[in-house]
Amino acid sequence: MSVPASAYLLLSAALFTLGTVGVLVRRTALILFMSIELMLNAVNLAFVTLARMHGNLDGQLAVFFVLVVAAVEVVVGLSILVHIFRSRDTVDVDEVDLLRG
Amino acid sequence: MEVLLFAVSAALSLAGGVGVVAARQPVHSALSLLLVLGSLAVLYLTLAAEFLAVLQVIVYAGAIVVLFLFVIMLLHARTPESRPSRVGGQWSLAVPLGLALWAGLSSAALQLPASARAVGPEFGSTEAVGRVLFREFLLPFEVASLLLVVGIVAAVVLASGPGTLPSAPPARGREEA
Amino acid sequence: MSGSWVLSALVFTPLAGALLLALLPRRDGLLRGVALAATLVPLALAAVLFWQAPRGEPGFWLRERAPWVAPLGIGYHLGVDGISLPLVVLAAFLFPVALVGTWDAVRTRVKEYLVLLLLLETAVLGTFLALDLVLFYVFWEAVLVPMYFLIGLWGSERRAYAALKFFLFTMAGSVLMLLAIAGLYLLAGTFDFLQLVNVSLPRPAQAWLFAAFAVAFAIKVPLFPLHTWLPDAHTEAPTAGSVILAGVLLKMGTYGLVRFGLTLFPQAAQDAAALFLALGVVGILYGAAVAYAQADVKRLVAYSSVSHLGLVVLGTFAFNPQGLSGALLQMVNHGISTGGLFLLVGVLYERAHTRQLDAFGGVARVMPTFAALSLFVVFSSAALPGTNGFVGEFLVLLGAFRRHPLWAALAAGGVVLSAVYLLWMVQRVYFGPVQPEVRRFAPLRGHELAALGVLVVAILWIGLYPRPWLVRSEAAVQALVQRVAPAQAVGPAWGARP
Amino acid sequence: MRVDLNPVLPELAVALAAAAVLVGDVFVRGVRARAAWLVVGLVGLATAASLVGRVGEAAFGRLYARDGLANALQLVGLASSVVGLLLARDYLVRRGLDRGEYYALLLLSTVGAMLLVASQDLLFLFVALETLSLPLYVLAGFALDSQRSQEASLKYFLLGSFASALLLYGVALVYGVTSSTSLARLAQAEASFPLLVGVGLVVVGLGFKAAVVPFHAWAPDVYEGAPVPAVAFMSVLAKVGAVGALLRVLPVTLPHLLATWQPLVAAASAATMVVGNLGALRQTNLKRMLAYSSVAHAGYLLLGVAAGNALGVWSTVYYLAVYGAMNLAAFGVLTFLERAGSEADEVEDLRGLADRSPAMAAAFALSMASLTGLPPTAGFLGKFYLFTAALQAGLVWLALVGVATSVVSVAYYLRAAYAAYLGPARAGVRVQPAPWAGVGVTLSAACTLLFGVLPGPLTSWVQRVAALLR
Amino acid sequence: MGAHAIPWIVALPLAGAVVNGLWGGRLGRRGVSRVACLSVLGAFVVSAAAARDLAGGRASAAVVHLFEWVAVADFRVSASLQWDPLSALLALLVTGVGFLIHVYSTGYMAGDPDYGRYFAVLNLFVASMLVLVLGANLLVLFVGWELVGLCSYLLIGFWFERPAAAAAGRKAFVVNRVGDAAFVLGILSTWALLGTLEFREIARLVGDGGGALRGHPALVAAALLLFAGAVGKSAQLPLYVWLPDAMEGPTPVSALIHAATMVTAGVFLVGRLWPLFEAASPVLGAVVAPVGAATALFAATVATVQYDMKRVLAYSTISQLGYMFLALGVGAGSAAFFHLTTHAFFKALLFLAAGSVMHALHGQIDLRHLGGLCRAMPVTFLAFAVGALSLAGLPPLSGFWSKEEILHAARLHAVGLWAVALVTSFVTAYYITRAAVLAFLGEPGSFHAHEAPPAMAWPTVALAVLAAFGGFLGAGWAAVPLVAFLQPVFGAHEKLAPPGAVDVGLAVGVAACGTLVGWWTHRGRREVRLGRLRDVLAAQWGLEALYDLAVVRPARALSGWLYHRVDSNVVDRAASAVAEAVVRASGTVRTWQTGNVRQYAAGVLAGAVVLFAYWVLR
Repeated sequence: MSVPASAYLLLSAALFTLGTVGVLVRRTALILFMSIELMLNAVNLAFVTLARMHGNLDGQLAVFFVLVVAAVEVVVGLSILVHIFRSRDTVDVDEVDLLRG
Repeated sequence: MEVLLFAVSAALSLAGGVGVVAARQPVHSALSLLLVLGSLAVLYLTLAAEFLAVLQVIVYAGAIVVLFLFVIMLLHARTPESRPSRVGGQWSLAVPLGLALWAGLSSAALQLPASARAVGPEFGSTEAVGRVLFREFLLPFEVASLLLVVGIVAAVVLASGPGTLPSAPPARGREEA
Repeated sequence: MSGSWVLSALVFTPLAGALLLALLPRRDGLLRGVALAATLVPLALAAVLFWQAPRGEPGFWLRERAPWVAPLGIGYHLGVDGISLPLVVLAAFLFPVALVGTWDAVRTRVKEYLVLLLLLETAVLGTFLALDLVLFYVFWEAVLVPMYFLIGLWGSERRAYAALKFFLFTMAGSVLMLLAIAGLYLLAGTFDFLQLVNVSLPRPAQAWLFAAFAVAFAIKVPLFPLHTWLPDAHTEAPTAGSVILAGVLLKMGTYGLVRFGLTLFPQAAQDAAALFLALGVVGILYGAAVAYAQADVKRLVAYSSVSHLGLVVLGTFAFNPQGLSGALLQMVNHGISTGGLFLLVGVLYERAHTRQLDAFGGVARVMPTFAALSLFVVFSSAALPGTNGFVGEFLVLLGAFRRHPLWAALAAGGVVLSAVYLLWMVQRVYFGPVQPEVRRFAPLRGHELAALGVLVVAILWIGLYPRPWLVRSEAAVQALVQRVAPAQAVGPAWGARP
Repeated sequence: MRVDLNPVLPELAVALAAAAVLVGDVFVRGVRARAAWLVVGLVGLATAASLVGRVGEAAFGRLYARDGLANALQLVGLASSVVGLLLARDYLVRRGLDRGEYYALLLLSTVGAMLLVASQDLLFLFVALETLSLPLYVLAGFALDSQRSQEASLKYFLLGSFASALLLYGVALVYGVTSSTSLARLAQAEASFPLLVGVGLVVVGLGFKAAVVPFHAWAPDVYEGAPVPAVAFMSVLAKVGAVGALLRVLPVTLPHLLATWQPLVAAASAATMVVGNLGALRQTNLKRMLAYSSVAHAGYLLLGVAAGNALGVWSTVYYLAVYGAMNLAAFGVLTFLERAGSEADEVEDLRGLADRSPAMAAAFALSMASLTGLPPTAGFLGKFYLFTAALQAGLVWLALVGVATSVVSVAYYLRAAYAAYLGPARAGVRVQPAPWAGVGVTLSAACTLLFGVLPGPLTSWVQRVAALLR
Repeated sequence: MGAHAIPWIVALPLAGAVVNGLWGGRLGRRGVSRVACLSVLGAFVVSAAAARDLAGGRASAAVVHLFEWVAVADFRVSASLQWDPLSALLALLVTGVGFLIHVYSTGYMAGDPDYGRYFAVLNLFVASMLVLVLGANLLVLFVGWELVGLCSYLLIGFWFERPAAAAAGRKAFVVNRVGDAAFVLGILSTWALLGTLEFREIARLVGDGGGALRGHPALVAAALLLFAGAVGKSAQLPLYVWLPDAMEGPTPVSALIHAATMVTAGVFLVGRLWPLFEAASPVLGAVVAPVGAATALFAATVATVQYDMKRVLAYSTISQLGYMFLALGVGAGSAAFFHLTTHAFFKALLFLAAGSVMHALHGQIDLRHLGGLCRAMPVTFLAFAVGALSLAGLPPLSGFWSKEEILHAARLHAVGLWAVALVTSFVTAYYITRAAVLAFLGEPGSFHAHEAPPAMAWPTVALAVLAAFGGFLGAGWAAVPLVAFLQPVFGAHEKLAPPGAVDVGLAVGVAACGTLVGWWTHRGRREVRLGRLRDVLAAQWGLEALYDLAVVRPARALSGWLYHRVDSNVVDRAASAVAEAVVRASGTVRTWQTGNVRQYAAGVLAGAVVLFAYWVLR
């Protein structure tokens, strides 16, 4: 491993942060989703790196489960989104604020 | 070689990440996400995670991003953010928070015990991962299947749409699983 | 004394009555009858207790004990001694009186009303008898909900505000007490009063715990400046609610101060005595002064409570047998006289549907019997000798005087003031030319006469022959004084006696 | 490869019930027939409950431990699911939402919660958490024709996923430090910045589910928008799962790092109590008020977590049980009210309830009293235990915040209870017959009273949980 | 008659009160008056029998213990009655005069609808007064003390529909309460010092000048406080204000309560605690005597300008009570009680006569509208004349003897006060003559008067006889029984040398001058021009206004201020402010809940960042 693990981890941190910033600044629900996927992928990178670092496979298993969860999340999320789009004709999350106060 | 590979992949993934967040069109975001996923798959390879690299390409790039694109098409891929937002100041929130988060995560990462162990060629192979999976992580594996069921049911429920009678047969959404 | 079920029966008969009422059909007369029966049982039992109470016994002469929340040692522990006995009798007495006195004053949702009243009685009796701190707190707080609804549902115009204010004030104090109970448990390892009595706590701990308890009690009493819930609650409550609120509920505060404040934290109580004496005196004068400014009869009576309860606190913190006995007797007296005053206002309100002093005048001409009974109650409240008020007030003053003549001197000022506002009320309401509306007042009805008559009998009994009350608590009072202030248990204050 | 399935038999029973519902739903038509799903669900839950008692304490590999804490919390979760099912049926039928999927999702979510409280591994914890959450997202949006329900679902989902990602990064960091995701390894870890950040992020994720400030913002919106029975269920089950997991991660696993996390948890607890109660104070929408109330109760529950002592742990469990009973009773009463085919969920809609349905009004008043923490209801004793625990841990200020906010809560809880006893009813508001929900409300109200009047047995039972802590 | 009979003295009128109170309506007028009069007469008979035994030495002073009343720890007081010369004298007076006035009332009140109530309270008053004078300890005395106050309140306000009457009753009670508060404190001081409230014990402890306790500050304080109580009840300066207003009550009530008996309770109290006051050395001389003298003069001057005949008598009463206190202050206890007795006769007589006038003239009592009544009401006129001259102190009427006694004692002990008393004597003679002249002499006014009915006339005549000859009961030098009878109470040492001719001459001369001046200046129903002085006197030297300005108004203002400003705007406001702050905070919290998902996410992230920050900064 000639590239230090910390480099991978910094990359992971950066991607994760990008994802969170995306969640905070974008209004299109789809892009919000994708930002969350980005965050999950950043976590995956960290897991893989750490698995390599520690020399055990727990980390890689974690990635496996994250993948599954991510897949299901996308299914559920997109279903919700499509459903909402059908009744409101928008995917702008800022316009989804009937409930507040 | 490895450094170069890392550098290129890292750069691409960062670029993709920025793309996801910054693209005006959801389609571009999706494509940028694809770029990130691909680059990460490469990085997984450099980290001795062959199985995951493959999985990454198949599941993520192959299924999830496609799903995203599919939905984007379905929703006519409009660009809603051209209208002014009802909520201002998100950027001024996001930047300091993001910086703080990044600083925190990075410094945490840098303080991890950095002892790279030598690993055998087996490490990260499908067999090795499978062995651990079925030996130690069997229960979560089973639970993951429940999760998939949840996903299916969710799609079924939500796809039936407003006004649909409950007795109407679920017609769509099966394919997503 | 045999029969360990007596206390439980005393406490829970009203509850059983409430449950029975809930099942009965909505026939008001039937419901009222059953409710009255359910309040007469505790009265009978209380009378038996009073009858059988041993003289000269300082401790709890009748107790009941069963595990309740065993893991924490929280017990179902009831007991009666010379200090709680008068209050139990008072509570058991006032509930039927209030019920009879306002027999059909409430005509809507009679069932709910009676159920709440009975629940209230169980909670109140439990409060006076509980010997486990958690149990005590349970009863203490259980008083709030029925009272809240009694005010909130059957009260007058600003009932929702008043009910909530009552609740919030009381609760604000009692949660502190709850924490103190927990703290006490952590320090002493028990919730049991009888065990706690034997635990001596370090001074700072005592101070904090006492402060928490005292705030809870002071709000309930209520002690100046924590009293502002009281005028609103009393004024807005339905008559029976006011009677119970003033007659019994306020005593929970003073009882708590005596039972827990003084007994468990003697040192802290000593340290804080000056403050409480001062607040008591301020309350006496302030309550009286403000009462005089009232245009609403009920509010006037409410402020008079502030004044009278100040006297009770004064006697309590005099830390001598006379002061404490006087305070205890004064609790009973105030229950009878102020309960009676609220009943009077209720009788008037039934007829006039207003409580403004201006609206009355000449009632004594139209309702002579009522006026005569009223005067008894009024002068009992003004502590005229021959009535119960005097005996209590005099003992309190005596106790205060022994503590320091200044306290008594200031408190005696309250004696003057109570006559000022009470007679002002009498003058405006009963005397003067007969107002046109007053002329149409119906004469006193049988149940009103009965309730007031019973109160007058009680007023005269205690006023002329208070001995049965005093002897039953004397030993307990002396033991308590011994505990709080051993130096002051005996001997005159000025020491010049030849 | 021999796998001993015994420890997970209860979960299996529930999952099988869910599967049975799903499969059966394909074949069964007709509203009346679908009552069968209720029965199947109840049977599954009951079986699971009896199995929990039967299995005793056992482990499934390194990931999963069926210990006292798990058993207690699972039973609480199962009980609330039972009531959750009972409350749903009549409502769903009335609203035309009666589908097998509801029951299946509810049961699957229950499985998730059961696993969550028993998981001994952060990775497994994550999976279980998702199993708990994902069905809830769908349940929140189950009233398909309601825009509010949709919005609730979307918000819940987006924020939930976001919080999951944060939690996951925390897991990664912990893994980075201990080279394992196992809690057993974590229990031996020394304090270090990455570890603390990792644990912190895990706590953020769990805190989100439990609606702890500042991760609570979803709760009012979601509760208001989601269908009442779903809210009733999720408000309890999510809390049981998340707080249970918090107990397991913090006081049970990391007692040696108490000094590092206690101040933060205490602060969060205080903030949660304050924000929750203040937020509820002036709500006119009953569901929203109860949502803030559930936020506030997350704060009270966290009080026990923050205390970190044995008393704190078991009183948290106790309070979870109590919270389940009283909250289900409160929401349960709401399932009866209807206006023009949809929910009547304003505080004022309660008016006249006492005249139309004295029993429901009494149950509602009882649950409000209990939520306030008034004796002799269960809520009182629960809070008392928690405050005592906080005092024992030296967190006097926190206990003071707790009692102060309890006083504030009086104002809104009583206002609601008061409304139920004021007549006359609002025009258009009707009290619908709902026998199943009636059973559910009665059960929860009875528990609310029972745990307050005779708290001994439940107390001794949850006290055994404390055996985990040295 | 033994001590066992003593309780009956109280019980009979009390029973009368109860019977009339409960069944007054059913008994009818005749029944009511029978019960009322006979019960008092019975008490008189019992008292007389017991007093005869006491005076004849057949029985000794005794204390009748009834039951233990208030007893806590070392404070033990029983309900007990004391029978000794002092209480016997007062009991006779109360029941005797009381009986006469009861009889008178049956005539005076004959037309009143509340006949039963009147006699119930009047009987209650007699009973209470008897408790006061018979009480064997301070606490029992205080019971009577307050109960007579109550009866006074009820009877002043008897015609309660008249606002003035209702207000006067309240005023009387409240002003008395001021004194009573001091009285209570005095009781407390006494107990704190001596450990007992029993009169006999007190006498034993501080008797013979007090011994070691003589002049003890606490003793002085106790005496002063008790005296303050007496000042209230006996309407002395500065607490006299209630008595003139008390004339709103029916006239027989004024005669009995506000002239003959109740108002003398203060004098009785000092007499009862004579050893204590003697031991509290400077109090008698330095406080009691000056207060008495000042009040005597003050009230007499005010009486000179009153037009309401009853008010003239009221101020006169205040003034005469001042004499009694002066006597007590100079150590002449038996003189004080002698004057108390004669005053009871002649002042009751005056009131009854005035009542007869009112009765005849349907309530008219204003001297400006009276005149020439002597022809229409000769009996009443004669009675009034006897009373007036007795009050003026002309021999051989009773007032002369007792007043002379007091003047003599004053001259011996305090010459300055003696001078004041002498001046007062002149003014007294002047104002009562003025009243008599204006009412009875001169041209009749435009009214039709008639003589009083027998029920009123006979008691008046009886009192006239007593007022005329009562003086022979006991001037100190006359060797008649009163001083000897009271000797156990006041001791032998006060036995005075008989007054010299100069004393007598001066006293008689001054009184005669006063009478003549009074007659001369008012003959023909004229009024003296006094100019500004009249206003000053009518305004009671400005005292009433001063009280109004310094006490009543400030008190009322303070009360209003406390309620409206302090209670509502500070105390309650403070609580509301907390509530409002909470509500405002609640609003703030709600604004955080914008409904926007991205902001919620920012919140979550912020939480996480705070977490980091905490661990970095820790």
